[in-house]
Amino acid sequence: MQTFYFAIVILALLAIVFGAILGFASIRFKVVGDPIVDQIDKLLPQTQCGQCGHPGCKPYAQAIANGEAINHCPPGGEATIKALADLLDLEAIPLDAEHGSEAIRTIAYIREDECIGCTKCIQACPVDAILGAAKQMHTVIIDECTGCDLCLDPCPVDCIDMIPIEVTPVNWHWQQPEQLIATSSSPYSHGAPDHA
Amino acid sequence: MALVNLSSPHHHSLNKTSRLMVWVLLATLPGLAVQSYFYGYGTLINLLWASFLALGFEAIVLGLRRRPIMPYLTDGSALVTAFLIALALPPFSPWWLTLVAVLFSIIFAKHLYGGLGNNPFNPAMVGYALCLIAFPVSMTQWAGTEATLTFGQQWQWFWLESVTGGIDSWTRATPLDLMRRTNGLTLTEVASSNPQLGLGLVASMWINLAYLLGGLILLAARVFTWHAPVAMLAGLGFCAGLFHMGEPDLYPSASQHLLTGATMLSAFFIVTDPVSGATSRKGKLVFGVGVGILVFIIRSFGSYPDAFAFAILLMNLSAPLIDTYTQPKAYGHQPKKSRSQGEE
Amino acid sequence: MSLKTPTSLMASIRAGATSLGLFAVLAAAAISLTYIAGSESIAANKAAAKARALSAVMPPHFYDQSLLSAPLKLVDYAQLNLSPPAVGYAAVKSGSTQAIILPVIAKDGYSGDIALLVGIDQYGFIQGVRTIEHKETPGLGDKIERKKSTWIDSFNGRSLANTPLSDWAVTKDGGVFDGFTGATITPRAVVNAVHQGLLYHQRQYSALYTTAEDY
Amino acid sequence: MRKTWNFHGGVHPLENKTQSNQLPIVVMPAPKQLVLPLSQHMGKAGKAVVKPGDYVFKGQLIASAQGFVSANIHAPSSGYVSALEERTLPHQSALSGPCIVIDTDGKDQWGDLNPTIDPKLLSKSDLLYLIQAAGITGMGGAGFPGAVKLQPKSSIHTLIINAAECEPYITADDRLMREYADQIISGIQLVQQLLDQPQCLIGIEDNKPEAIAALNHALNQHMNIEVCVIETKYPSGGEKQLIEILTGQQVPNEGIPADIGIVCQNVGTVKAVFDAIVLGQPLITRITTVTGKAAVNAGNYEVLIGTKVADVLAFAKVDLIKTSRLVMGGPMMGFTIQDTQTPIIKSSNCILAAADLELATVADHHSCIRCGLCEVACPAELLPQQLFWFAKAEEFEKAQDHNLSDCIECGACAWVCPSQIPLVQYYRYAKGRIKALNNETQLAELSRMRFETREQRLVDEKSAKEEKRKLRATAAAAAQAAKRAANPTSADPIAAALARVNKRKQEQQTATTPKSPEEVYKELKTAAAITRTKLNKTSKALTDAKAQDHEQAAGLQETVIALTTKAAVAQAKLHAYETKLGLDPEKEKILQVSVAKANGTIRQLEKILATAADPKRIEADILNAKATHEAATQALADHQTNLTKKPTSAQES
Amino acid sequence: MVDYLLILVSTVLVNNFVLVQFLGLCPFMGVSSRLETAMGMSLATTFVLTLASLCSYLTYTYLLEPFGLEFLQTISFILVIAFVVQFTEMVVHKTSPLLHKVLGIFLPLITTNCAVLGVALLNIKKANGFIESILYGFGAAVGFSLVLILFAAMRERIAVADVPAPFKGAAIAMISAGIMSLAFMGFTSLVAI
Amino acid sequence: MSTEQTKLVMDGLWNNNPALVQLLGLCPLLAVTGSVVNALGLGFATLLVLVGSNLLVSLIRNRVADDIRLPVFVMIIAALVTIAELTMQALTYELYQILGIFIPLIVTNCAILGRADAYARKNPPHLAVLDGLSMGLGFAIVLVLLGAMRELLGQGTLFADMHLLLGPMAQNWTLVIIHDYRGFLFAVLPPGAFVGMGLIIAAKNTFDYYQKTQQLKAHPLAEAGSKRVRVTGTIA
Ligand SMILES: Cc1cc2nc3c(=O)[nH]c(=O)nc-3n(C[C@H](O)[C@H](O)[C@H](O)COP(=O)(O)O)c2cc1C
Ligand SMILES: Cc1cc2nc3c(=O)[nH]c(=O)nc-3n(C[C@H](O)[C@H](O)[C@H](O)COP(=O)(O)O)c2cc1C
Ligand SMILES: Cc1cc2nc3c(=O)[nH]c(=O)nc-3n(C[C@H](O)[C@H](O)[C@H](O)COP(=O)(O)O)c2cc1C
Ligand SMILES: Cc1cc2nc3c(=O)[nH]c(=O)nc-3n(C[C@H](O)[C@H](O)[C@H](O)CO)c2cc1C
Ligand code: SF4
Ligand code: SF4
Ligand code: SF4
Ligand code: SF4
Ligand code: FES
Repeated sequence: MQTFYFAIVILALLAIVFGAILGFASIRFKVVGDPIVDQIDKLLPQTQCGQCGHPGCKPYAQAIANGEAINHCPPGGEATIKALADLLDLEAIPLDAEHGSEAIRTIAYIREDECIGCTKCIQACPVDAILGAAKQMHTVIIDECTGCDLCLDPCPVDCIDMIPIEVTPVNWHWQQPEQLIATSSSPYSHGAPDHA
Repeated sequence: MALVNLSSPHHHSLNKTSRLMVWVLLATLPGLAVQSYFYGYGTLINLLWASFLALGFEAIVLGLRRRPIMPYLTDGSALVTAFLIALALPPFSPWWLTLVAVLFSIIFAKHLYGGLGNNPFNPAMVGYALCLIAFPVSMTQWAGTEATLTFGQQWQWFWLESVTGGIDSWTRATPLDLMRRTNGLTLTEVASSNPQLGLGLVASMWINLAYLLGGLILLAARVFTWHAPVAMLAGLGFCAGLFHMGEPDLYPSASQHLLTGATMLSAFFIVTDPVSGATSRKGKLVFGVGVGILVFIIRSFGSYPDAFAFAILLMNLSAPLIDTYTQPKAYGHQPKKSRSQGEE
Repeated sequence: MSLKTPTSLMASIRAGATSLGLFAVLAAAAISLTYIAGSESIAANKAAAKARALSAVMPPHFYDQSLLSAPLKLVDYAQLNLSPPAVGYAAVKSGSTQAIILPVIAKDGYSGDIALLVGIDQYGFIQGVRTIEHKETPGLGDKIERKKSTWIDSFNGRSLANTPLSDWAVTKDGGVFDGFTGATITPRAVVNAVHQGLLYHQRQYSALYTTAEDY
Repeated sequence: MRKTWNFHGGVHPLENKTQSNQLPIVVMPAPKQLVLPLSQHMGKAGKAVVKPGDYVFKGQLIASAQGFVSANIHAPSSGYVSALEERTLPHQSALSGPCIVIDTDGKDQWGDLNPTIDPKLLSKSDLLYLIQAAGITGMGGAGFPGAVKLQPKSSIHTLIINAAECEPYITADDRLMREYADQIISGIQLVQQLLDQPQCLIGIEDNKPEAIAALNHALNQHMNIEVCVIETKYPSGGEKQLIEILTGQQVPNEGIPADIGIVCQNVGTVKAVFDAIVLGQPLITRITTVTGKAAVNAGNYEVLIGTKVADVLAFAKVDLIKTSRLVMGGPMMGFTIQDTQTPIIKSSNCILAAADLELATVADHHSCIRCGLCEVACPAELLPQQLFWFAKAEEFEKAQDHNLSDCIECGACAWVCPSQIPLVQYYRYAKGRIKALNNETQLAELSRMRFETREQRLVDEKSAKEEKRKLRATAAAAAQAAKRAANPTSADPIAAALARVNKRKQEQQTATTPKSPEEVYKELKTAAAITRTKLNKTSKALTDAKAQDHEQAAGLQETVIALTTKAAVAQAKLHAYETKLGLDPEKEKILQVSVAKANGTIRQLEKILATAADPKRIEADILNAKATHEAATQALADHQTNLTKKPTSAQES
Repeated sequence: MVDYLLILVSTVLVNNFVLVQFLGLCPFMGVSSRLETAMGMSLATTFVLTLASLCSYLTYTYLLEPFGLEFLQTISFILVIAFVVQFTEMVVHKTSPLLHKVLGIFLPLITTNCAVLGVALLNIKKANGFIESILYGFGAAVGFSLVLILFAAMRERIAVADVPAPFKGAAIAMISAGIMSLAFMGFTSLVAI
Repeated sequence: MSTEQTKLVMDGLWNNNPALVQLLGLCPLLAVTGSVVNALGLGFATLLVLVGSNLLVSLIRNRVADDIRLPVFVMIIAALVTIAELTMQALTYELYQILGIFIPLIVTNCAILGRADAYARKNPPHLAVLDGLSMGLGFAIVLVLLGAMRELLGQGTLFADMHLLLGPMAQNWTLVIIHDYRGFLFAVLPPGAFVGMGLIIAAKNTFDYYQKTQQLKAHPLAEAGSKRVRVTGTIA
């Protein structure tokens, strides 16, 4: 029976000392704020489209920090998933189709003759990229539009189009050679407009 | 005719991967010839069997992976793997041993990683090392050189592991075993006391010289750069020389290390495997020296007679890290030291 | 967690200490109760296991009381590569020691030590040898286990007298004991160790048998 | 002989130069039409200073430099400007960009030329002005504006003239040196004068003995100029490599040659400097090699800038049937063009019309075996194999760590690669993606800030409203109390309110006047759009509901049917009215989008202006954008005037 | 001195904790997809492992043994380890944000790294003395770090390889670890400890 | 069974299997799977501890402060393991000796603490126990599978020495599958354990992939974008 008491005393002693020190440390070394959320937020595309099921990117960042899966952001697509996986040391997983699919980036254009100036799109735009006043024609500031298409639905006359970003010699770049190789039977099948 | 849209350069040298592989295959021939001269037809039979298996497995896996078969089969890499396995296995290994080795090297070590170019480990060495630990008995079966069999006998042995009218003593200490348990004698002393062993020593010397010749041919054909093999030989030679100087009775000399076992085969045909080695020239130096040192350590203190398979696998697994830290200084970049001075 | 995290320093210390302490007490109590409840049967198990091992190297006709009841403190145990406490066992029949069981450790195995038990009767004949602990390669060196092969029985009946010194080796080295194909290091080590056991038995003969009388 | 150094790597492809360097340069007559892209150089595109319909003389300024790093463009021949429009650019993307199109009149009439009699008397700023005015850009590679390069921030001790012409096939510089050695030397002297007399080294590969002889012949011993013959090895003509060969120094990785006191110019460029200063001629022609087995008359041609490739090819008798690959530039670095209407620009030194099988065929590439041959060949001392793996796996960060940005895209690695991997394309892809990603990150950061500002604003607004509501409530309560206190026996308030409403209604009715056609049109349009939208939304809801088997589906079904009719009616009404007015809504839409775009640009620029380093430039841009906006608005207005006119007429009829 | 060296060689190479003894595999598989994180984990583990083997040695020798409480070793060791880890994490978090950035997320993971408890238990089993215990812990940690870092560098390379789909990720990582372990077999009985 | 419970069971056994998917508890998994009997013994012990710890943690889930929850959980697990260890010593001593250090190491089997912290801490006891049961079972199944694989390949037998665990009635359960088997040492040695595990994971992946394609064939339309929310305002 002596062993019994010894055991209890010794283990309790250890535990009490450790508990006390941890209790002390938890106050003395308290750290506020959670930098990881900001780090995650930095990697999200900031399209603020809500496709992830959260009202904006920051809330999703918070959710990821709390353990939500990292594959819920269609605008970010594979690239963002990979960046997040790297940051959090998780495995990169394919995009969750339930949240949408990765599409090319678009920009909103308002067909201004059809715009009735209802200002609904202005209220909808999360980044204030639409200009205009009540009963006046509205325009989208193309460089500020994130392409979230949140302004589409509220428009009562459907006068907003999402148009892919224009390719210019400045932003054009080569693709990976894979396409060339995939069609190995005919190597010359790559885009070839006819000539005179 | 429609005009194509292609990226520059529009010109190309005539170099091809398959050309490199063919060179390697050809360069093994002197070694193969000498090895067969001393040990009989075993290696040759093994080589044919291994080549057959390697191509077969490669085709099967490519089929399973839904890849075009012919372009990959003809790149020659599977044959190189098969050759090296066959050359490294003991001449008296039975059919199933080769099968296991080739199976694991082609399927596990090569294609599970994506095939040629993707494998981090040297396929031939994975197959070899795996057999070494799985079948240590069969893998140490080197007969004495006097025990060469006729082709028929060898053929029979290969399939049935028994031989009519053959010899009684199969396993014989190889020079490498002797190097480890000489009880204080130098190799030459051992050789002079036992003429058969002496013959073994001579055989291994000639075999190594033949592989050296093959290696020099490859070097001349610019199949690889000198860095890795020279570094390996230097690393091994240096360690051996150092210990030999300290205790000549316990440790054989550098030249004995360099001319026994699979030293030259590994230096010129295996350490040089581009895929699984370090990639930059600096990295190849580190890689080679590492292999050399490990070979010496395992040969001298470890429990395996020849160490090159393990040494190479160990360095294979270090290669990515080596690559991370041996980037050459690019054009126009300051050397590290002066850069930090510049910051001050 | 519904529990509010305490905010003041003392409260936090107190909370930490008490809850951790509380759980410690409970845990310690549970463990030690189990320990106390089971300690007897554990001890019995241990003893039984040991007895089983001992009896494997000693035929029953050499003893009539439990082998465990006659432990021997061995002197000069370094010869057997043992470390303290080095204990052998006597097989006592009708009050007199008939045979001795020696623990021997072979240091030169393939990987790590090989622990053996060697049973030797008073005339120097080996009655049994068993490997009780080893790290030899499964499939190769592990044939020294009785479970895997009967090789270990080849010692039975050997003595220094009926087997000359040169025969205490594996066949490959010119002795009488088989080596396993491709793994001679292990049997070599075992043969040596058993031989050492016999030599020890011979050298310490008087000490072994007189001390045993005391029990 | 001067000591030379070696640079790391390099390759020795077949030279193939004799195809084109045997005959003297042939001057090609002016073609019917010239196409001059506004951006032929590195930096900002020029701005057209002519309008369609204008007559231009040869050598007349037609587009002026915009900002510091930019270049003037001159009319290469006389004729009428026929258009200012988008044409295919000589660019790998084969996209089009703004160009000035001149229909030549065949007179080739020079405008005013201002030759300098004694250039020695010119000051540095005069020289610079002349070079800038002549629109000289580098003729050896990137097409960097010459005037910019020639006003370095640090002092220059060495001027290097790049005469290496290391690319296979190309012989334009070779022929140029053989035939214009004196002009080249004079040009060099002018540049030396401009740069405070640095020593000059002409780097030339030893495969051009005639050119070396010609230069040496033209050299006067006392000049501070030296011809340095170097080993033939690709890419010794790369600026950085040539500098290392001739001086043993390396250009710092993020720097330019001027940082180590060196300026490097192509021989063609110095010849252009000579022409500009001594003859007063702007840069309007260049020597272009036409070669390849498909070219019957392979050789060097002096062509006007802006000549279409098709014309050049026809002049050199290129058999287009024989070739499937037209390369502008050399086989190692040139890019393919797919449209022979593409013009020659200032930096187009070669057109390679290769017969099939003359150049490397596109084989299936194998995977990289890390053989390291590429590393041995890389003049930038990179690890091309690592860059390849990273580019392929889209590990862009690591690619950058391995100095992807230092890759000069010379193609040496791809040339040697036994697996025949199109390495350079991988690098270009990676570089492009990195640029795009950086861009996106910046944009994302901006969006985030704007989003946060907006959220904050909403919160503020809400609290302000709340505040106001409270204030109003208290005020109202107080007023009520006061009112009640003041006038306890007021008339029935409800009756009063009713009366007010009635009155307003009456007023409205009386005020109703017939609506203008625009108003009617707009109303109809809105009605149609709203019904259409409603219909769309409901049918979408319906499909959703159906998919989920909701009971609502039935109800929705009815609504949809009803809406469909409604929408059809509204659309029909609208359409009827449109036909009545004779409108073209499509065109209007396009116009309006362009107005919106211009609007956006202006706003954006104004934003930049606030923080810009050089406000002047941006102000200019803004003016520009405003002009565009105005034009667009005008176009729209014109269109709409049509609209207002037409309805009136419609009403009349 | 030679003995100490042999302990190190033995724990790092011959009886490598991860590849031969099968301890600490979860972090080995879990935090090895990137080199940087692997380095962070290595540092953290080395620190904690050494400290934990020291603390558990003290606990055992001065608290448990004198009172015959050997049966409490598991629970008291794990208590010690959990405490050391948590405390270190808190202190580092507060005092050195930089270090926390490097080690932060790994520290809590270490509690469940069985290498730590394994070292403590093996120390007792092998009856290691004070210095030997520390060295043993340190050597184990270095061995862990070595293979973790090598493995991480290798996995980065495998990540860009054309691995057949079913083997992507964990499966090929396991097989690579197998080949690594095969390579480490080469060290067998280099030293007999 | 409610959906929550079905999900728990499916997760533990397959979808989120601690060994195959979470890659937890690998050390015992690889170390003691040389034969079926070892695997079964350890699997059983782990299962018991997992259920016990989940139950206890769930019972006290509202009574522990966050800062010290890990030490407390660890202590609970350690106590359970020690008790199991002592019990095993008392009941199946030989098996205990074979499993050796890996019995106390169940404490650090990440799967156990992982489940305690991730699930039991937040859920009522009956669910926590079910979770522990399915996770433990999932773990044990993989353990036995790997054990069988390695025993078969390595020695050509199955169920050798089962009597150590199940008593004398299992004396003769040993199945010699391949007679005169040469033995494939590789399977028994550490590298074989890793490779075997890799193969099992790959097999699972293949199966999952197959199932997914089947599912896609059956229901081709996985509603895309169905989880979207509106960030700003509502649609009028
Ligand atoms: C994986 C492996 C395990 C081995 N295990 C043992 C062993 O347990 N016992 C042993 O004596 N030799 C072992 N060996 C040693 C070799 O079989 C060695 O070559 C052999 O013992 C040499 O002796 P022999 O040829 O004289 O029999 C092992 C070798 C390998 C490759
Ligand atoms: C982005 C960029 C900026 C440059 N800025 C300068 C500059 O400020 N001053 C200068 O003299 N040269 C400048 N250069 C010119 C280079 O020094 C070099 O002469 C030019 O890129 C020609 O290169 P070449 O090798 O590719 O065709 C610049 C080049 C580039 C690509
Ligand atoms: C790989 C490579 C090869 C080049 N080869 C030549 C060459 O042979 N001749 C040449 O004048 N410029 C060559 N250039 C361009 C030069 O680097 C550099 O741009 C030019 O000499 C600068 O002179 P510029 O500004 O007068 O054109 C090459 C560039 C690169 C990247
Ligand atoms: C110089 C050279 C050495 C080679 N050495 C080996 C080798 O040691 N083992 C091997 O399996 N393949 C070798 N190969 C073939 C090929 O690289 C190998 O199969 C790849 O590792 C498979 O991806 C070699 C090829 C070359 C060109
Ligand atoms: S889906 Fe992506 S872009 Fe859209 S709100 Fe969520 S995180 Fe932001
Ligand atoms: S304009 Fe429309 S698409 Fe663009 S950001 Fe605003 S709401 Fe999104
Ligand atoms: S030359 Fe080609 S195959 Fe060789 S390392 Fe470079 S990229 Fe790889
Ligand atoms: S293209 Fe880039 S990587 Fe390749 S050789 Fe040239 S500089 Fe090096
Ligand atoms: S079980 Fe060993 S670390 Fe997880």
